[in-house]
Amino acid sequence: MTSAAPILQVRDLLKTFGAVVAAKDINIDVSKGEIVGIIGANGAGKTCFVNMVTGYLAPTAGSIVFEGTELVGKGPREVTHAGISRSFQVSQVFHSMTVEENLRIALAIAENRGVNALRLMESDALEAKCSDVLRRYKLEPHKHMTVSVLSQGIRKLLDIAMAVVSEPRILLLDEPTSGISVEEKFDFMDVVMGALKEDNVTVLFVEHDMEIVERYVSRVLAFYQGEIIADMAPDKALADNKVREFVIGKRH
Amino acid sequence: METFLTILLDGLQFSSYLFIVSAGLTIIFGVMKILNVCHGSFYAWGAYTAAFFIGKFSDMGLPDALGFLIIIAAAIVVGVVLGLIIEQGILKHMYHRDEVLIVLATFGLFLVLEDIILIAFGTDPYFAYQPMALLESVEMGGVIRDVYGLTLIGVATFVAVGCWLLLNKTKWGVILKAVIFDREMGISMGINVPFVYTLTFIGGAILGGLGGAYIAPTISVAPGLGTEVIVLSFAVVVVGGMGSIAGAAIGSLIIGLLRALAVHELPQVELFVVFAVMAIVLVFRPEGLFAPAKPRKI
Amino acid sequence: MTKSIIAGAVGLAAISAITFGAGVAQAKDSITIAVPSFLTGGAAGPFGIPAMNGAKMVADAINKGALPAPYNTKGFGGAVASIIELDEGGGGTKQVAEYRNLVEKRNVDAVVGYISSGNCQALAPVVEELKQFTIFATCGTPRIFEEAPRKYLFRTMGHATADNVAAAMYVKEKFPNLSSYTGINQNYAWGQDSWRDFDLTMKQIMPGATASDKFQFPKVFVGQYGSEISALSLDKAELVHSSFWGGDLESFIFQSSARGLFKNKIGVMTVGGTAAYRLGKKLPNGLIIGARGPYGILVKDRDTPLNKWFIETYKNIYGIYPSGPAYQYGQAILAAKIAYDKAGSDATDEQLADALRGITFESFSTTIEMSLGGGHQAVTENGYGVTKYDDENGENVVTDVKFYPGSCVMPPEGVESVQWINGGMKGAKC
Amino acid sequence: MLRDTTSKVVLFGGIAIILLGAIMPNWIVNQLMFGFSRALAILGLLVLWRTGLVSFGHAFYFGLGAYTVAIVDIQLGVTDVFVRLFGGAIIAGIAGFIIGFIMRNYRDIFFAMLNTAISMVLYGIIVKTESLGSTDGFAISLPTIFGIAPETKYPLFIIITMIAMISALLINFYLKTTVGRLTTPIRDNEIRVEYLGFSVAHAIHLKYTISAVLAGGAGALMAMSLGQVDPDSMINWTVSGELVFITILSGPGNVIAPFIGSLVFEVLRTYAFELAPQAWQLIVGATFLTVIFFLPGGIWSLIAKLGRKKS
Repeated sequence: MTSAAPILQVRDLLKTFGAVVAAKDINIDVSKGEIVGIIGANGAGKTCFVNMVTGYLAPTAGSIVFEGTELVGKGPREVTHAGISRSFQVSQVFHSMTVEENLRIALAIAENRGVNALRLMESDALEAKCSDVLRRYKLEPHKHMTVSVLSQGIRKLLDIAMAVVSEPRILLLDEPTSGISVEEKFDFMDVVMGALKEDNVTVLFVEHDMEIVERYVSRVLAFYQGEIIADMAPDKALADNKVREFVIGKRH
Repeated sequence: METFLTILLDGLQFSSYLFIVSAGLTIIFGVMKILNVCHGSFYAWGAYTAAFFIGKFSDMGLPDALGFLIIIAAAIVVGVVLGLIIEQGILKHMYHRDEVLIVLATFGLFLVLEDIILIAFGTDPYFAYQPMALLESVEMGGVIRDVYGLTLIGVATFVAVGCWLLLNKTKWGVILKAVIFDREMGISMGINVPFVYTLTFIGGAILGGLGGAYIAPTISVAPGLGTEVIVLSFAVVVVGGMGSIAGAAIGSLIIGLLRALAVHELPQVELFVVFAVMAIVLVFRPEGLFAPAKPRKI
Repeated sequence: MTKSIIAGAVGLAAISAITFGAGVAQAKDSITIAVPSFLTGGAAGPFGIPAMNGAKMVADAINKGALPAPYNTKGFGGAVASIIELDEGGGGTKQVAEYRNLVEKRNVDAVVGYISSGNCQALAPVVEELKQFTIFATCGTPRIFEEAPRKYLFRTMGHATADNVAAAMYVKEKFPNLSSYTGINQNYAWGQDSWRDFDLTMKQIMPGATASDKFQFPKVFVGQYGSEISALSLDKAELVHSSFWGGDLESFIFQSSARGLFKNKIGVMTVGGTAAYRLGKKLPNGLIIGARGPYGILVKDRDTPLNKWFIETYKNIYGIYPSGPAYQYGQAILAAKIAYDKAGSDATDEQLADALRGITFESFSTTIEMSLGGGHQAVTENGYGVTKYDDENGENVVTDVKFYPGSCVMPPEGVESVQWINGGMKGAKC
Repeated sequence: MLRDTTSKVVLFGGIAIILLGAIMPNWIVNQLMFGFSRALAILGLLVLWRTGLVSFGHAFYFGLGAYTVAIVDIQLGVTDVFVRLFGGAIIAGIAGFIIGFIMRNYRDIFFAMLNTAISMVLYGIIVKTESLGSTDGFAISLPTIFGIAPETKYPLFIIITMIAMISALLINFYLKTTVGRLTTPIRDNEIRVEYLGFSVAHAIHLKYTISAVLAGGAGALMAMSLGQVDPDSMINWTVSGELVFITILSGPGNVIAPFIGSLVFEVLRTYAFELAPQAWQLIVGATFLTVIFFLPGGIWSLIAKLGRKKS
């Protein structure tokens, strides 16, 4: 798995907020097709890492190379253009619009970059793509509903669906199952991971729920106090002493 | 030396005037995020009320010294009555709406209040020179100055120190600062935000009324005097940083002193001073010299 | 307050009646005259309202045939005039739009009024474009009839040049040894023209006196002159010229008299006349004031039947002496009557203009010769006096009143004001 | 581009108004010219407002357009209606583009107020400069059309109506493009828009520039139809307030709304002034408040309601 040339290379990443060190000595290689779970206690630096990779936060030092391009110094929009998308812990969608409208605008932006943004937005091709995404993410029943009235789970699905319409090569999911009930979480993840597999996307996701980690990921990164303390297969990681103590610890 | 002293006094006097009229505007903005266009109406109503009663009392043969009481009373009455009516009657029902709509509503109110002044007080100007005449004049630096004008500096200092003490030395100040920094946080801390809003608006209105009432004895109180004040106080607030009392003070001083300097040394450019300062600040620091801190919202 | 509400309601009703009636009245036993004046803003009290009062009083008397001879015939060419009151505030552009409405929508027969030079400047081309018989009553800029020949537009009083040339002459007479002078004027056409004409005339007739380089031009309607008064106090100049008017004038007089500015300096206020009746004891003694012509306090003692009628009637109705603007609007309405009497109540705008062009007539306080601008611009005498508070009667009076004939203070036909002054005022008959 | 109902209404309505103009009394033609001229600025404000941005200072661009006409007339003797119009629109557009670099970083009340501040600087400069006409402003000579000086206002009226039609059609089209649709999304969630790969700053900059061009064109047309410019009627903060008021009065629903709203305002002001010369501000102000409270969707929401009832 790690034999292929890495698609994402993170080197010596450092992020400090004044005296607080939020991330330190982060070195990761991610290969195409991997599904990586990022675990760690609250404040361990997981979301900070996601924010740095996706251009929301500028690292204090270090480099992030994606498909040979340096991402440090780029903003969210440029990172998206480079081919990395993300979802959010609290879904970031257009709450006063319907599900369908949300997807339509996301698709239109992905299709019409630059001057093309001055073309008519609606087209048959766009409608076709839109219904395809609605189908794959099982959003069809809700398509005419305004987002603000929908449940957290549907919003999260929409959030992820909007992130992938730009056909990214890497997708970062920030706690996809947070806010979703225990009964629904596997169904939810099945929909998401099934759809992502079709698109052949490399996925990194932050997760608290070890059941989810065990079931879906091929590799685990464990964060503790801004540093990576373990980078291994999930079965090993969950058995690892350090991981058990600092990450899972008192939870289980 | 004579010229220098005169410029300094002229500048301080004009700065004081600017500060008194802009303090209320910036307080209301800071706490409520409302650009209160009818601040000009508070000013005009303060001036009219004071001038009307100073004239009436003088006609009745009462001592002119009462004029100072009238000025304070006029500011408080105008602030409380108009402030309460406008905040409770109109603005309270709009806090869930767009801030800009609230600005527009205050603009509508401004137009209405302007014409109500005409209906209530008529078009004839009022004169309330008695307090100014009472304090007579002194010679300073080769120039005769009216003492009344100099007391303006005292009033402005009083207002500035009062605001500082209120904000920094009282429990109220803590509450206000919490609401200024983040309204939601204020609510979650259990602060009665609507009540804070009402009091703030009344407080700002009193300051607006005080500006007008205190200036009334030195001018001919005539219709339309509120329009000019909005422009000036807005300029001060933009230069100082919207919502900052310290900013309003510094903004007033910069504009006031520079203007006095221009009047004495280069009268041709006097007219540009306010706008030149404003333009420079806008280009280099669009948020003003003392922009209050803002919470991160993500 | 109730009274003003009732008055407002009655006025409203009257105006709506006029508005709806206007379209129907074809028989010309009645005409409508629009009278724009400042009804709101700082200029309303000292200027706009007295002006409107003067116009209404004279129109009313004409409708009743109550004016003294030779104007004791009833009506405007026999027709009864109704007055439409209009606010002049809001700037020239708004006035242009309103003027178009007056002419094209409300179909008024004549427009008589306007105080602000800015408004007159903006309206002059529109008057000609719409071919509407119009008389400017008060506004002062000389440019109106110097810029272009006018056909339908008239002005029944002298322009700013006369005010300031007369002021300089009066100063020369009273203070022949004056060594220096300065000024404070509003920063727009009126103030700038006034200062320019005064300054240029002084250079011509009193070359020994020098102008200060620190003359002040505050913005109009500011009302706060603390720094300016300090600067004027420190200035070595012996005389201060000002064309302030309305609320600004009164604020300036308050602030400067509290600071004793005119204890050491001579003050010349070209529009000071309006303040004389209003400020009473607050007006400093010894100010040189004008009234933009022979009006108001300057002609209080003129004993002609027309003037006596004007002062008495005005005092009866409004309780105070008429100031300059009342006279100026009154005489403009009178000019409209003369035109209508001559051309008939159903006359076209062209015929009305022909009737007024170039005539000479007796107005309430003076003789008006429509002799400049191709017979469209009036020439009148212009005068100044010195203020003095009369303790006995508790009112202000003016002493040392001196009038200069129109031909002495205004340029002859075809010569622009500035050129005329710079050329040494050739042809002036003093 | 012309297939939807709105475009058809604009097209046929515009032609009908042009034809009717030939037989309407002059004062109505005047009101239509003023209304349509001002409506262009409102159209621009509508583009901003849909994105949640309200500028309390667009009199800056309105005045810039008007004063451009005055200055090219007086300094260069340019009388051609199109040169003046495009001159005004382009100058305002360039200014809007430059100022847009500052404005695109601000939202809500700060956006509104910074615009006010900038408009006041221009107001202050013009009021205080004699060569720019000071408070008096300038009279503008009658425009010519391809070298011909028209006898009546009718040709100018046709041009204004056609410019209004073209602008309405273009904005109607723009609102259906991808960037034109970025209205509610920007209001709802800027972060998401950025992560979808669109620069919010660029989108707002474009909208701001469009609104500046339209306001400049509006000012230029207004100056020509009135024949006069002055700072109090063109640049003062009260003018900006009026523009925002008409925008709210019109409602954001449709590109036709600004034209209806402007005409309603024109009529309201004319009659308020006629009925109560001393209290017309009160009438206008009270109407402001009434609309804000009882008609939040503007006049267009009434029309839309009528339309729904019928169908």
